[in-house]
Amino acid sequence: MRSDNLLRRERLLHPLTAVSLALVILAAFVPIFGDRLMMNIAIMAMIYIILGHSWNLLTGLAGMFSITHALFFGLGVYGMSISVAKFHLPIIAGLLVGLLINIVMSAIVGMIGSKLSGLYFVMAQVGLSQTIYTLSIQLFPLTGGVTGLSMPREYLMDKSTLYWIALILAILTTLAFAFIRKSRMGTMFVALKENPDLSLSLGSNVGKWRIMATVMSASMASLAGSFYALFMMSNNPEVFSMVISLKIIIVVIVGGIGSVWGPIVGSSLVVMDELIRGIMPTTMAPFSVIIYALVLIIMAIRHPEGLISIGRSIGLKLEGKSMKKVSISK
Amino acid sequence: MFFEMSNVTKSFGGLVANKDISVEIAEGEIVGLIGPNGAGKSTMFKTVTGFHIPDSGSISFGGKDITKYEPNKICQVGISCTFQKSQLFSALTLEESVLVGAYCRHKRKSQALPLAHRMIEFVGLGGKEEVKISKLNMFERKKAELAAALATEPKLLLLDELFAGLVPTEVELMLELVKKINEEFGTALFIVEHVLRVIMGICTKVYVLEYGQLIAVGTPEEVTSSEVVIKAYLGDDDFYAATDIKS
Amino acid sequence: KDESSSSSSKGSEPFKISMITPLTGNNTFGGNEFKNGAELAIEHLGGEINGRKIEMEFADGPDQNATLSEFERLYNKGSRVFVSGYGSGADRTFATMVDEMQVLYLSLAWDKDLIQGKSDYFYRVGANVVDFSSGAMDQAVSVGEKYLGKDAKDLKVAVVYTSNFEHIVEPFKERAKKLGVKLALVEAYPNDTKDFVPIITKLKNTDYDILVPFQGVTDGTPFQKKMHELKYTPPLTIGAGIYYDTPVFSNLGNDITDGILSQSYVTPFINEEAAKGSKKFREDYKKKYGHDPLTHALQAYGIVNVLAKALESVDPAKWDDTKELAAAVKKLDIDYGELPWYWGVSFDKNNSNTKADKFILGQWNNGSLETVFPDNLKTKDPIIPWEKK
Amino acid sequence: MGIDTFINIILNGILIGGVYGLVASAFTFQAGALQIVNFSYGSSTMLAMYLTFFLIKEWNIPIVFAVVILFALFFTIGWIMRRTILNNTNHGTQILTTMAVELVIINLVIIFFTGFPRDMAIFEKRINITDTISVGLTQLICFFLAAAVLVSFHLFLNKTWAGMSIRAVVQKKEIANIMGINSERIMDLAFSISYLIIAIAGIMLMTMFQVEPHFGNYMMTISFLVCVTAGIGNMGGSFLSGIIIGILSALITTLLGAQFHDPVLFGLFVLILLVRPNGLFNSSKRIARQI
Amino acid sequence: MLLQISSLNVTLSGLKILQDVSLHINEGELVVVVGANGAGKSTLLRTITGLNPAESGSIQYMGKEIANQSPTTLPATGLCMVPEGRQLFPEMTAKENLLIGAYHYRKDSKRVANNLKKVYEMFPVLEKNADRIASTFSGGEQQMISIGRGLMSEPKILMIDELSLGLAPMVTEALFKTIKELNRSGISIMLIEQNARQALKIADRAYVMESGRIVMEGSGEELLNDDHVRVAYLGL
Ligand SMILES: Nc1ncnc2c1ncn2[C@@H]1O[C@H](COP(=O)(O)OP(=O)(O)OP(=O)(O)O)[C@@H](O)[C@H]1O
Ligand SMILES: Nc1ncnc2c1ncn2[C@@H]1O[C@H](COP(=O)(O)OP(=O)(O)OP(=O)(O)O)[C@@H](O)[C@H]1O
Ligand SMILES: [Mg+2]
Ligand SMILES: [Mg+2]
Repeated sequence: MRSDNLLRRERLLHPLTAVSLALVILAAFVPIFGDRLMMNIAIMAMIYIILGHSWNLLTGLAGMFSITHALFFGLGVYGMSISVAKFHLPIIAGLLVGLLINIVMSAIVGMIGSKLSGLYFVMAQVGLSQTIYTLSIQLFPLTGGVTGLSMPREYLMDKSTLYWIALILAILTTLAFAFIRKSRMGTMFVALKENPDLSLSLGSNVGKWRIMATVMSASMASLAGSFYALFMMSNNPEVFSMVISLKIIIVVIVGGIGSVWGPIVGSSLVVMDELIRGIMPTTMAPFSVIIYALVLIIMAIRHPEGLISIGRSIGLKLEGKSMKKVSISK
Repeated sequence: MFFEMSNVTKSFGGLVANKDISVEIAEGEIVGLIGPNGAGKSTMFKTVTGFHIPDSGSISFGGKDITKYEPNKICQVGISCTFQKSQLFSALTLEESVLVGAYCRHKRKSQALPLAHRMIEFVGLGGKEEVKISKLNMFERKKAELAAALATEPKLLLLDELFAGLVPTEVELMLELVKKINEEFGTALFIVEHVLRVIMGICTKVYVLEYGQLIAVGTPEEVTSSEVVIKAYLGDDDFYAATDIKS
Repeated sequence: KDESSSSSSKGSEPFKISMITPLTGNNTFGGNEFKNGAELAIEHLGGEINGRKIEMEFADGPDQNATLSEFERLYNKGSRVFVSGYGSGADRTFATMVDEMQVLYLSLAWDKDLIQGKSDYFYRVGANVVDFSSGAMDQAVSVGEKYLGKDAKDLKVAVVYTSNFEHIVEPFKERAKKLGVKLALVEAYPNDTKDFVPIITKLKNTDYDILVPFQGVTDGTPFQKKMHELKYTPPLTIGAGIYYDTPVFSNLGNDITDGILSQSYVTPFINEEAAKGSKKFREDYKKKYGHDPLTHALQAYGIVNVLAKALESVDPAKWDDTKELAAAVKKLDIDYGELPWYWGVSFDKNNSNTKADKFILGQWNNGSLETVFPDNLKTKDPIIPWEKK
Repeated sequence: MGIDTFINIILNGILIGGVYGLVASAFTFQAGALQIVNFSYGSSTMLAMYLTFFLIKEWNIPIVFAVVILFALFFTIGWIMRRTILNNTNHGTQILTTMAVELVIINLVIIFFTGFPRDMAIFEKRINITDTISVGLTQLICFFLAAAVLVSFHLFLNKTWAGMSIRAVVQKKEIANIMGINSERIMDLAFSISYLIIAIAGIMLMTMFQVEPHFGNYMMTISFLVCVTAGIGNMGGSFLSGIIIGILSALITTLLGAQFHDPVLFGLFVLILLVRPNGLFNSSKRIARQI
Repeated sequence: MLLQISSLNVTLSGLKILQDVSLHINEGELVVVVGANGAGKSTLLRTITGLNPAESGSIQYMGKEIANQSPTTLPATGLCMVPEGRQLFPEMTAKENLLIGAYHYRKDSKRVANNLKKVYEMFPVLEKNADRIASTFSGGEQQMISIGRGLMSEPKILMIDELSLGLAPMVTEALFKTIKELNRSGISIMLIEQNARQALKIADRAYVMESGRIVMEGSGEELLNDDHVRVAYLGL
């Protein structure tokens, strides 16, 4: 009976999740092929899915509140665009450079995160990210300052190619997240989030796992960033901005924190944002933001556990559990 | 010596919680630690498990000096513990919680999982693997804590008031379990307990702590009949001495 | 297929010019000026050219990806002609993709390296940053020579700027090096600096002839106010445009602003004869929107007028053929002063406007900005040093 | 550089630090004492500044009335916010809702007041101490106001029954309830009071700075910096750390150059935090391991 | 009758925790409730104080229905609970923790000081460390603070959940004596205790609770001699 149980659980991992996931995403976007705007929105949604998983890994699983997550994303963007636009390296090199910078950066953040907690950690991140943001502007010869750099025109990809790449990346990161969640790493992450002291006493090297979580998460975000550079064909200090960081957080929290489905469900917000902006007349632009904000508030009050809690309450049994509470104070 | 604390002192600000403590535990031995509230028992455990760094003195285990080890390192060399204030991963399932402990010895899930299941079975929670820890009642939680600690395959297990809050029948069940741990795995036990039934029932040696200092050591019988201990800890009422201990 | 279905009604439908500019988010202020300027341009054109109605279509682009997404939306809705909005961070993106999409794009972005090689559809109509900021250095040198009696080698210039403007200041510094001008102080401060006392103190302790601040509205005001409070007046200030030539600056009051020089990109406050329609623009703008126009508004007004010139030269029925329209833009040859923003239009092989290179030096005098240089645009002679007055 | 100059810079640093302290005081109170992470804090302050400007400058309402109106308004805003979107302890929800409120405030300001920067065009009076050394009057007032606000918050929290009950509610709501504390009422009240402080800060700031819809970002960063470096919830410490930040940033700008301001300042604080993980002024003893 | 509970049912997250529970406490009585872990004892207390909703049934305190009433009104009427697991305010000092107990008569500073003195007399450790943060106290000391806090509220009826949890034998002894004394001084007491033997010894009456139901009721003496109780709760 025991072994039977074991089998069942191991199987839960990939094939089922993978196939259903791919189907859901495909089904959701089948009608949009050929429509540039829809593909554009879908690509942005995919990017936020990737970023959402990345944030979810660090905050939802490992409990380290990442407030300036755009830092990792931005480094990915800069890694790609500087390598390609400035040094004429191939795309794959740009990807690796982005990853490398991110690994270094995230190791630093992780190290800080293993020493600090709560708002203190948040503060340290704000400091780091502010510094990087400033540098991205000041190192004008390298980064192109506020106006950024242009990727050479020959790297321009077709919208649908971009769409497929984004889709594949989103599926891959979703699988990666699902896999990590079930693996040793995931268990250790959640354990250290739930009770770091107990984890320590059970032999888990909490400091190491924190760094590990940050590095894994940053690598995912880096991927999204490098892709974004190809999508936008340029870089821009905007990518480090709080707006993006907050949007990532909103996407996951609205979706459902700690769950594989959270970012996927939450990315519907990106779509909603686009739709509201599209429907409202331009003269009402500020109103559309207000509407968006009000929807968020109602969401947060009505479904504090995220949208997937609605799914659950109407009987959908989604894999994964939402972890009700994010705590950023000690 | 298997486990040895020599002249350990730990103070908080002006308060000396442990003063010049020396303790020895042999392999497979069951040792008790009693003393009034605030005597410094939990402090001593936290020092051993690396949550406090002693001001002076040293701790050695299996011939290694572990005084300055981090808690996780201490767990890896084979000392595990349960805490006085129940510590749990409330969002995890029972299985995952115990897995955390099991991962201390095994890096692969395929190896850790059977170990975790064995321990869950061992403490008698078989069938509840998928239950969230927060849904367990107190007795079950205590067993879950024990299972997680056991999954790290300790050679020395520290139990801080594991029996507190259990009714006598449950105390007996838990006692059986603890005995079984010692017998089956050969784990040495170091037990802090106010429930004297436990101390009398299984310990071969008891240390008594008062105001941070060791005031007595000996067999349970010796200790409980000692004047000093009665005065400091048991009280002169014959209540405990009479019924509990004999049973 | 989109085109074939609508081809029957071509020529009769209103022609849409699209602009994506921040109407929410951080740059709302400049974005709205842009919108107003373009709107007014259409109004002044009477809403039609050669009998076909023209309309502006605006979209909100608070950030890079929203701008891109709005672009795609408008494209979907049939927009094929775009003028860039304020600070459009997405112009680099468009520069790479409009050729493939056959969208005519008139940009005001001023990054020097914006255009990557030859393009048929992407045009930079405004100035580029290198011209602008080395221009500012040149102005400083000529003021130095003419009024301070110092030639470039003896001139000492102090620069303060937010690090946001690094890309503008860089060519300025290079130019200084080339001309042998000594930079006595170069101070870049973070964007959200609110405490200027240390920087002003530094200025006080520096020996220099001309202060060139590169400042925006958020830091320029506190900076000038603080200087005033500390009773410190630099020997001579030449603001490098951006904010020093806006009406907001004059709100600080005459005792602060009077005497300060400012280089402008384009400005409506010039000799009316020199640039046709600049006065009308200025006055109507104020009437319509309640405040004096900022440079931003004039830029948007100008670029729509440039497009209008191209439209005039093409049969309205063929406007929807962007290829033809693009060719007409390319052929444009407009002299300085023919448009309200004074600049002319003539594109080089990379579609960069070669006639957007004349910059204007103004001086604040009793709360209004008088153009003092170049001579053909000037409304007043400069008073240097101001005390001479 | 002369000694006068140096003294001037330090003095200015201290006073502007006081302003930082005032800006951060209500945030510290909210985050530390009430355990509410308010991401709309900056924009609320910005709103207070705009309202000050419009009440006094545009609508010409006498200052006393304007202040009363502002106070009433902000007290109500605080009350409503606490009642509707902040009556939970889940930080995730709090972050989400307050960020949304920030969006609402900013865009309402744009709709009603346009994005145009506003400035009271009041010039700071300088008080000359010697010929070469002087301090700004508003800055001085802010300095003392900040000290007063923070000290009274501190005393309020630690020496009054109300303060004690707030702390009790924040730490264990249920138990506070069975001890007879009406936790909702007291939290509402405390939060609304913190909004009064925001109104005060808004008025003071408006006399010194120009405001535009995104001015709040800066407030937020400063508040964060001050609150965290002092140790969350440490009121007295906030004032000191505001001053330290003021002095440090003046020194960095003067001695190293403004372009190093952000990297050095933030780098320094990351380092400080690593050495003192609970803030500059929180003794680590307070934060004992709960195990 | 001071407290009268009749046919109380409680359901939490879909689980029936209490079923048809009826019990009462007379003025000046010391009533003990024993039961295994998970029997529902704590839930009973939490329901009385209004922390858990009652599904059906009634709870009458001094003739007034208090089921589902807001907990905040209770201390002033003299109903006080010492919760399970100490539940101190971890970052407040020992003294502040005690003072919170006096919240409902905080204006009467003499009364507060007086009661504080009494508690300090009972637990001298607390006076010595009055200004230390509660979370740094040892387990037993925390229990003392918790009980002290309850006493500070001058209860007419004091409900204590797991009185002796983690207390050293001598302290437990002393505490039982104190409880008895308090009871003699006129406070009615409802005690939940794992140490059934001692509790029953001092009890006027006692209830036995099993899986959410009251299964037995009688005087302390009776239950001490009951076979079922002896086996299940006394470990004999
Ligand atoms: N972090 C700390 N800071 C200050 N004092 C502390 C700290 N931890 C423990 N103490 C004090 O040290 C003494 C010993 O505490 P400890 O928890 O070891 O007692 P204990 O013997 O386990 O008591 P109990 O049986 O009540 O659990 C107590 O007086 C306690 O208040
Ligand atoms: N909020 C809740 N939701 C669901 N079940 C609950 C809840 N609270 C308690 N329970 C369950 O109700 C049962 C009774 O719990 P209670 O704490 O009242 O028992 P108890 O008799 O006090 O036991 P103990 O000796 O462990 O304190 C337990 O099985 C517990 O798991
Ligand atoms: Mg203890
Ligand atoms: Mg209980």
